[in-house]
Amino acid sequence: MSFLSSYIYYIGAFGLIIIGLLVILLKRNLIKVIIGINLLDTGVNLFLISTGYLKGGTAPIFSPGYGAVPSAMVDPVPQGLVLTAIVIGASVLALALSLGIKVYDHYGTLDLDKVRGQRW
Amino acid sequence: MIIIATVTVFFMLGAALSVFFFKDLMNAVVASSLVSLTATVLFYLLQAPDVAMAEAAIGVALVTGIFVVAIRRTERYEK
Amino acid sequence: MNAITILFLSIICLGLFLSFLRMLSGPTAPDRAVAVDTMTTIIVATLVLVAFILERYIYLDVALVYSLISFVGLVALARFLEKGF
Amino acid sequence: MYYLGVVVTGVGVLFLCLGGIGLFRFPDVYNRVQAGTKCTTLGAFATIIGVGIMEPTWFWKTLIIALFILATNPISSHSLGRAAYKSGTELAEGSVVDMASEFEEYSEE
Amino acid sequence: MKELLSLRGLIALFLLVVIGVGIFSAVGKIPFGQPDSEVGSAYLEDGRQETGAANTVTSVVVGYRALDTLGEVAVLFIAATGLSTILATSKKRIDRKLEDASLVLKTGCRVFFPMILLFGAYLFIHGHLTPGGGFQGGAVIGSAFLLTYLGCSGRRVSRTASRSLESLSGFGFVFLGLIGLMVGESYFLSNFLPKGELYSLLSAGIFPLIYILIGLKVGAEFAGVIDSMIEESR
Repeated sequence: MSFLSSYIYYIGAFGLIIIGLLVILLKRNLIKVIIGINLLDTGVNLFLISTGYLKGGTAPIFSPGYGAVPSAMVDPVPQGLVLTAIVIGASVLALALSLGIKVYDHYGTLDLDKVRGQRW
Repeated sequence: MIIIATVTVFFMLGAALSVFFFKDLMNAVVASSLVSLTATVLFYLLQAPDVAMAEAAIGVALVTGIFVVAIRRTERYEK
Repeated sequence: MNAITILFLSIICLGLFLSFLRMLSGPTAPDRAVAVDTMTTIIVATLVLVAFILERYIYLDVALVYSLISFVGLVALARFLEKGF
Repeated sequence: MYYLGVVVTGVGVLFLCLGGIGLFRFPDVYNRVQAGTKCTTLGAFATIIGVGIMEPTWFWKTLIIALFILATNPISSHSLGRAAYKSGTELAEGSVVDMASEFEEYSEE
Repeated sequence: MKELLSLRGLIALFLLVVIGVGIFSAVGKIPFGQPDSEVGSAYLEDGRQETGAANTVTSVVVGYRALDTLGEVAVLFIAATGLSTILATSKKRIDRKLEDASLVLKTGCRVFFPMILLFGAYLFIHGHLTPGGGFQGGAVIGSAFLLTYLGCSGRRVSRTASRSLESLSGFGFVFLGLIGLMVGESYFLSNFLPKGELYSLLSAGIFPLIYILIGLKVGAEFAGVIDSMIEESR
């Protein structure tokens, strides 16, 4: 139980990263590859947040009725990093999907084996 | 707290694995929406409400909508 | 975090688990979408309950965003399935 | 006041679990829409209001969350049911009546 | 399952095992639950006195690391511009019969569109007091416009309005920074307005202004992205 309570978030983050890489490496459909990139993105964000967690800590927000001391708060720097990374990830995903739409217009298929030179 | 974190990680990994096996891309999009949903709960349990809010607004509504628009423009079934 | 809240969270986990099984095994795409819709509603209730356990008033904002926004993605899926937009 | 809140929250949690069971057991999409949205809407409403009763200073914000759930959940469930019918999902084996086919809007094909 | 058993699948699995062992041995030894970051604890200790914001994440994003945020907003702008440039050359147009939205969805769209906009504005105005801020508020506003495209078919976002709003907000961000360079403590984006009282709405100097500008910019970006993806690719 103590192992589980220490490492369950790391297990989730690494599992998500590995599954995302699996989808990116093995699937041939372009849109499914982009879904794999989305999964990988979420896994990396989850890992970054879980490195900043303090056991028994609370969110780094002071509020009037709640007397929290700064030494009992989680690290705010990874949260500020991930906050912008999520928004950037969404817009880059939209850019990738527009490239996929143009590939479909040009070749008539989404299968990366049939698009020349795009797959190993 | 550890009960609900364990169950949520289990759901998240199950939904992510099911993305690999679905042939219909709509089902894959629904599963990736579920991954975002559970990631929100994990961010919330890790005491990061700002990040949970961003993931909730973007992962569930906007990314799903953008994927659906792209699938409508191309083709729905793999193979 | 007393016995009553542990009981409540266990019951909620049972409901979540059954809807997750429906998400994995639903024969058509609308089945899976309905399962995700149900899980969304259950998770909003869970977020409010967890905010009560952690005793932070400001955490309720996340549940507010969730309850107001989460139907947009499902409406997008539904409009695609009926060949709408 | 605290015990009243516990009772209301308990009823809500029970309905959430019942929604999950119904979603798992019912035979086709239309029945699952009933179980998955009506039941969990009541469950989430009661749970959130119960938390507001347990902690009286939170009451107004929890009331707003509950009202949003009450207003947005029918829209998504209606859209999903309509999409399932329009995309040609079949009814279960023992269904006796299909009243939607009598309306012009749904029977055009 | 078929992909896993081919030669390509075996090579991919081998690569995956190598990558997994590498990642795990590199970062798996970070202890969970004990962050050892002096920067974070320094921000938490001094952040309230130095910036006047109750939300420390806000003071990290738009205070201590505001130049970083400016770069990320620029990345957003480049992504949105590239998307509309790529999709604007599309010639093929498919005309198909479209189903109309049902009455429930139309009414829901009309009722909820202003409420979601208002809620997004609440999120980025109160960003320095409660969780939330410009990025979250912008995403909420973007999903409100997505709902418009789904429900009320026929309404569109004006292209010039979204472009000019976006450009004006980006210009305002840089302009605030330049004013801080001239007036305040002579560095870019310095906090030159008075700090105010800690938990009140008018506090934290220029943070609410920057968050309002970021919120408008992100909302206009996402509305433009959705408009390009739906209308140009129809």
